[in-house]
Amino acid sequence: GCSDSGEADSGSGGNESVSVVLKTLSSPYWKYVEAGALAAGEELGVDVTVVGPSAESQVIEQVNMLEDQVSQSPGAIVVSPSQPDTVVPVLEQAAQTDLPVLLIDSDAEFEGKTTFIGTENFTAGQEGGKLLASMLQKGDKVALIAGALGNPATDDRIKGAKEALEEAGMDVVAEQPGDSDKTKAMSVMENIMEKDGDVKGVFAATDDMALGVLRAVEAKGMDTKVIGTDGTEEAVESILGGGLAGTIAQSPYNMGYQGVENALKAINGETVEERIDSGIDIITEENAQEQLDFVKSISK
Amino acid sequence: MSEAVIEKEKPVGEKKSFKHFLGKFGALIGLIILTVVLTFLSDKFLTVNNLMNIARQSSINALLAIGMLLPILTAGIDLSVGSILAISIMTMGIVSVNMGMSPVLGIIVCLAVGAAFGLLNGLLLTKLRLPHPFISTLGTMNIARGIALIITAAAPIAGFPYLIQFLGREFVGPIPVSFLLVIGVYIVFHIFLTRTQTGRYIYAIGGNKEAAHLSGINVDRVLIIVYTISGLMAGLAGLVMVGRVNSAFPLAGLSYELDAIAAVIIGGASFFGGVGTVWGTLIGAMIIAVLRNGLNLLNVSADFQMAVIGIVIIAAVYVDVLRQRNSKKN
Amino acid sequence: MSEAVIEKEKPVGEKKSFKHFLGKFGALIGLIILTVVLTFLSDKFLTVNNLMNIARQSSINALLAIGMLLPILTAGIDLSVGSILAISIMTMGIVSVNMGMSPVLGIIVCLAVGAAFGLLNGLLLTKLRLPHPFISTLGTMNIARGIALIITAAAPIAGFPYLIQFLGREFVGPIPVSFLLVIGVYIVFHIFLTRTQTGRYIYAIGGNKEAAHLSGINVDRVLIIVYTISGLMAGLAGLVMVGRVNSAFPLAGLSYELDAIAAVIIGGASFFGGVGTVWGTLIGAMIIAVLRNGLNLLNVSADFQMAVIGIVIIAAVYVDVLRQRNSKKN
Amino acid sequence: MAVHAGSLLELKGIKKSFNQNHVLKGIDLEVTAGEVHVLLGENGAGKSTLIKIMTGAYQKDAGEVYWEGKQVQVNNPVDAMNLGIATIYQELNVIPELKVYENIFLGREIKKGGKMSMIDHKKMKKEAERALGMLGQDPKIADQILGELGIGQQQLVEIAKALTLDAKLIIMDEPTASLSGSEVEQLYDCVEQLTERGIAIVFISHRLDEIRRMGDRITVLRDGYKIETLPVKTTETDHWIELMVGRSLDEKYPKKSFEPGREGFRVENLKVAGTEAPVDFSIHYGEIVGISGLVGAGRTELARAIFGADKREHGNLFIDGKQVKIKSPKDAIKAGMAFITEDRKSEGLLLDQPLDFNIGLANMKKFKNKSNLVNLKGIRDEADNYVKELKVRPSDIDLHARKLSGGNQQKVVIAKWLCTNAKVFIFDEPTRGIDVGAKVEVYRLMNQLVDNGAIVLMISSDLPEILGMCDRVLVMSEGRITADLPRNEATQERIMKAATGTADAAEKPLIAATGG
Ligand SMILES: Nc1ncnc2c1ncn2[C@@H]1O[C@H](COP(=O)(O)OP(=O)(O)OP(=O)(O)O)[C@@H](O)[C@H]1O
Ligand SMILES: Nc1ncnc2c1ncn2[C@@H]1O[C@H](COP(=O)(O)OP(=O)(O)OP(=O)(O)O)[C@@H](O)[C@H]1O
Ligand SMILES: [Mg+2]
Ligand SMILES: [Mg+2]
Repeated sequence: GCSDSGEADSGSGGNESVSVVLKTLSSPYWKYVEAGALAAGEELGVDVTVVGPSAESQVIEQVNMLEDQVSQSPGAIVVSPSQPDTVVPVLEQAAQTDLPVLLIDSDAEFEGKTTFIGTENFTAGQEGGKLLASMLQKGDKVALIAGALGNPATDDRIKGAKEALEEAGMDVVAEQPGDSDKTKAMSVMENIMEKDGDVKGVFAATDDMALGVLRAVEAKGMDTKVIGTDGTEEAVESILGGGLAGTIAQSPYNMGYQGVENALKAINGETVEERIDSGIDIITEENAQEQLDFVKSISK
Repeated sequence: MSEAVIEKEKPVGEKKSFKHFLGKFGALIGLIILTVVLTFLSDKFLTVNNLMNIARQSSINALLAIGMLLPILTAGIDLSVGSILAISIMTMGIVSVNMGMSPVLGIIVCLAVGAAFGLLNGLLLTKLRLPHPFISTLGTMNIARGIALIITAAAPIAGFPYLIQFLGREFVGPIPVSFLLVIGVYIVFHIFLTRTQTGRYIYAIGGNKEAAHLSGINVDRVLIIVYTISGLMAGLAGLVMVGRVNSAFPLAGLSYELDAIAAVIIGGASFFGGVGTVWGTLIGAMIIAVLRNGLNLLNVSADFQMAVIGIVIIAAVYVDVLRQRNSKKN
Repeated sequence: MSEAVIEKEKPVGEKKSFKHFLGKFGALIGLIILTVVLTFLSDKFLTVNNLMNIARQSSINALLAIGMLLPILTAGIDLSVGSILAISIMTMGIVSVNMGMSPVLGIIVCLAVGAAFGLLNGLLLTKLRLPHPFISTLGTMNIARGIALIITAAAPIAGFPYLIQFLGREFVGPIPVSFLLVIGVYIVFHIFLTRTQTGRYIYAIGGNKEAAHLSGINVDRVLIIVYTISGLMAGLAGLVMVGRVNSAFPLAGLSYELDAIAAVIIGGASFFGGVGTVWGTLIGAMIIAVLRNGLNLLNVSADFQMAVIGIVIIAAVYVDVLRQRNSKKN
Repeated sequence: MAVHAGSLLELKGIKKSFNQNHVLKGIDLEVTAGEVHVLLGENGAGKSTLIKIMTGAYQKDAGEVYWEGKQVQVNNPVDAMNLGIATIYQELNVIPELKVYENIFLGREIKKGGKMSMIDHKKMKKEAERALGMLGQDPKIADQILGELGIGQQQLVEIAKALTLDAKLIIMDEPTASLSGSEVEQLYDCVEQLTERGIAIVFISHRLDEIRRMGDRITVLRDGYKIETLPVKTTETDHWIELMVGRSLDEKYPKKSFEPGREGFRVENLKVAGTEAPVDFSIHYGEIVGISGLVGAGRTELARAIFGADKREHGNLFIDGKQVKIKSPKDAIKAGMAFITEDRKSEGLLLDQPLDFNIGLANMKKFKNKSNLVNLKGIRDEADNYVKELKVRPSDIDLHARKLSGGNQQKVVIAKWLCTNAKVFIFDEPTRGIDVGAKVEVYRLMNQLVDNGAIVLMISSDLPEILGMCDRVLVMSEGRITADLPRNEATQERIMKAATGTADAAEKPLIAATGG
């Protein structure tokens, strides 16, 4: 039944459809990806459907969504897997019907993929670590605030940051989970400061947690440098206001946009690069205003 | 007078037995309504392909739910099923991927670990005399997840041998093996719960623990069996999950207990114990799967999905309440 | 003979009253043990500063838990508190940040939305006659979270006026206002539950719903009040949270219900209703906060944290079980 | 029922205490095969505790147990069952969610083959039907969900359960408390058959006429001691009472007659949902009206409908000639009604709350002080008074209701309703399980209520009590009132005839159905 309708769709030409399956749609970061994908759809005249489960931890739910999208036979699939390996079986099935598959944000080891668009989370963490180290002296104490353990994206960021920080000779005194929750991150930071009152810098795996950490730091009247990841509006505003020291933005909007753009290319038989770097923006006080304007423009 | 009228409207035989059937599995009405509505809303819904999707997608929750039915029948609960699922599949991954041992051994380990943690739940509850399984299973929920993270350093494991993937991946004709497994398991549970002594004791304990004890039932033993089976089912659900996605990750099954409990309760079981059926649970699991699938097909956004799922859960149970009220009036 | 011996070993007066106190708040022993252990393990633990940290960190859960105590006392449950917290603070954000209206209005809206969703829980349970609040509150949990995401397009709201932040942020001397609020709320709840008619009815309904009904208690009315208060407390907890982190985000409070329920149960309340105290609940909330804090101080890695939390939950309750068993023997 | 020689069960020096409460202080008891051995004692004397030690439900603190001459340890109910002891406990011990036949075979299901094989539902149902038939019950109820039966029928199921056990000793702890005349007769027959086969019965009852008819020997317990074991035949009932309460009792039914006054309470055209005909009756000041009938006659249903606990199809209630609107128990209490429910455990008590809470529950308004808070001290004082007045033992209002003996629990329920200062009292089996001394207290209390201008309606399955205390007797059968007998016309025969529904009564439902 469904392969017929798929042919009918592609036969009609012009009005192509692309299904985008994200990790979730319940956070600003993924809303930016969605915004990019929808913008591309509008500009290029493609029918774009963006779906995602209610939380990143809903892994199998994401697989189900992917399955349900595949069975609707879109022109191409753009997916950002929460647990990369989990989507492979469904994608393999999809590839049998020559459905182009594009991965964004998080890569998966899947032979038949058209391309991967994004930056490694590990790299983002490394950049964050380097940025933090550049603001501190050798031997300064630093802390790492992780997401929920077992979330590959935040785990990789922490690994990257830790490597960069240790390379730069920083003293990592704490590595604690904040469960990607602002309030929990704040509590964790309070407790860390109790143990090590002279923590000079913190890297948090998400901006939300960074903002919670900042709040704890400010309450103690310390000038600990806090670096986040994601580049959300709230974080950028905080940077402008002298709060966060910086954040690492992985260009979510670009990922979404380029994902749909290249999906269309694949549908039309054009060649697509195997690996597209969507770029990392290191945001500090200097370029924060720029980023803020951009973020504001896309979240409307 | 009015009674006479009612009498006339009630032909015996077929109609009555259908009513009897509905009486037993009230949630079925909810499932039927849901199916009809979705069929109207999406032409993709009532296709063989999609129904098989639903069958496959429901299987993990269906297995957890049938395991969960047992604790709930005894007026208990098992919060740890999602975590037990995770530790089962991670140990299986270590054995048959990381250590490269035989897949059969992996499967055995997976089920055994599940059952072992279930046994732990049962022992904590009965030997430590903890006041309610909420405590013991909340504890195990954290312990099992913690261990799953520790032993794998939070890394996922992929590339399982075919035999392990078989259950979650293969088809017999158009029908997913995982769904056939579910049907088989449910039949076994039906026989277990209705026809064996231990099965009946599970109901008895839920109905009146004290009376069960005084009737010579070894309540502790039955409870230990109950939680062990629930753990075993979590291991089995994990096996299916691994087959489906060809990978194991330590956050697998996070918050799955809620869906499993919801399936059992939507299926007509009572938190106060002693009431609930295998087929009701299956219908409960199907309602949840159909709903999720339907909303995906309709491209309802995640936030709206949440709200709609909330409403449907309430509505599904309310339909059953209405039915019961009506049947009492007659 | 042996009786006489026992009598001699029991001096009356002080010791007895302490025993009585322990008898009432058994979890206190668990808290004391935990405190002693942590004091030995970390010299940072027993400092004024750190205790104030714990006081502040426990406040959100303490407020949710005291709200949760009421449904549990009636043999019910409220799964929706985390979601209600989220929708309350998001609407407050919309009113007093996005729309720039007065902070007082914002606070009123926050509490009113919380209470309104609680009321919805109560009405669903009693008017639709849903068999168990697990269903109604599971439904509301999804609905409220869904709406919170929809109305804000999943975006957080920051920059709240000082008045709104006051509760969660300020100090009186070294003591956080949020903790003073908790103490105040707990005293009010203590009076409410022990000294008012409705409060006593809550225990009666949990003890025996049928007997309560036949004793002239309007069970539905009391249940509606119970769930409304639980919702109101979720709103208040949200207010504290916003003050703490100066922002509201739609995923706030995710899975907080588990911690709240755990606090209530660790504090000695029974899922079967009718049993549980305000101060026990406070101790339960403190145990959880102390544990989390201690693990942070010791820089225990995340995976071990999970496992340890699981073990401590079980141990804390087991200590209470042992105590009860001993006191029965005497 | 001859006393056969050879002791079956022998207890020596049994002691048991709960916390500081020494309940049994060294009890000796000997039960021989084929005898009906009655345990007699006031509420809280320790009868149920003693039998729970025999059955392994409780552990004794000291003493020895001999079974057929050999010393044995009974550690749990299974041990007792293996010895051949079957027990009907005082408080119903059934699984409401399971079917009747499953309850009857609970713990020893019939299987199709070996140990691991399936349950043979068919065979169990058949056997259960047979056992129910022996008790004169409709065998069809074997397939019903137990919880749907009335409490009396549930009690019969428990008896059937004990009968189907191949036991040498059957312990019955107040099996007749919620049974009415004809069921008790059936029980007599059963017991006779059993004892003829050499089976021993340990029997507890507070109904002395029953003991007279059935018992062979009586052991009287008081204050934790065994007072005496004496034969039934050759001793006087008054002597038993004296041994039991430590003093003699003047009259068992202290009936006082009052000047009948005007009509105080009227039920008009009341139709309970599911029944066939409406019910009318009225009660005048100065009279106690009883409702008699067989188990399941619908007396409780009627009372619940009056009290607003169940929906009624239609019907009007009048107090002092003024119509009162009653839609819920709350309305009923407001209108001045009290309803002492029949099942104290499920409808009467908060088992895990102290006595003062239980007693103050139905009238908490009374204890509110100016600041609208509940005056806990006030409740305590009042509860304390009732506990003393009704001689609840132990008289500790901080005790949880669960810890009281059955009879004392019943007194607490009565206290709760006295505390409401109601005008119309409906007693449903008020003396179920309470001892002769306490019964007299309850009767005196009824007299006092009537004297103080209250209306008293008493539902009872205890015929002597109905005959002894009521000025007028309504008899119910199948939901309808089939007789209204003034005191001088109320005889056992006439009541039984109306209760069992004679030929013309059986036709009435049809007429009522078509005519309605
Ligand atoms: N589980 C328990 N915990 C504490 N005290 C108990 C418990 N069970 C019984 N008791 C006490 O033991 C005493 C004897 O109770 P028991 O039930 O044996 O009396 P009984 O003779 O059967 O009275 P009744 O005629 O009222 O049934 C009572 O004072 C009661 O309060
Ligand atoms: N919850 C119920 N569901 C179905 N049937 C019931 C229920 N309760 C009572 N009945 C039935 O209603 C009929 C009347 O019961 P009711 O309790 O009023 O009788 P009764 O005269 O008070 O007798 P007793 O209390 O001694 O059993 C009985 O046949 C009983 O089986
Ligand atoms: Mg007794
Ligand atoms: Mg009755």
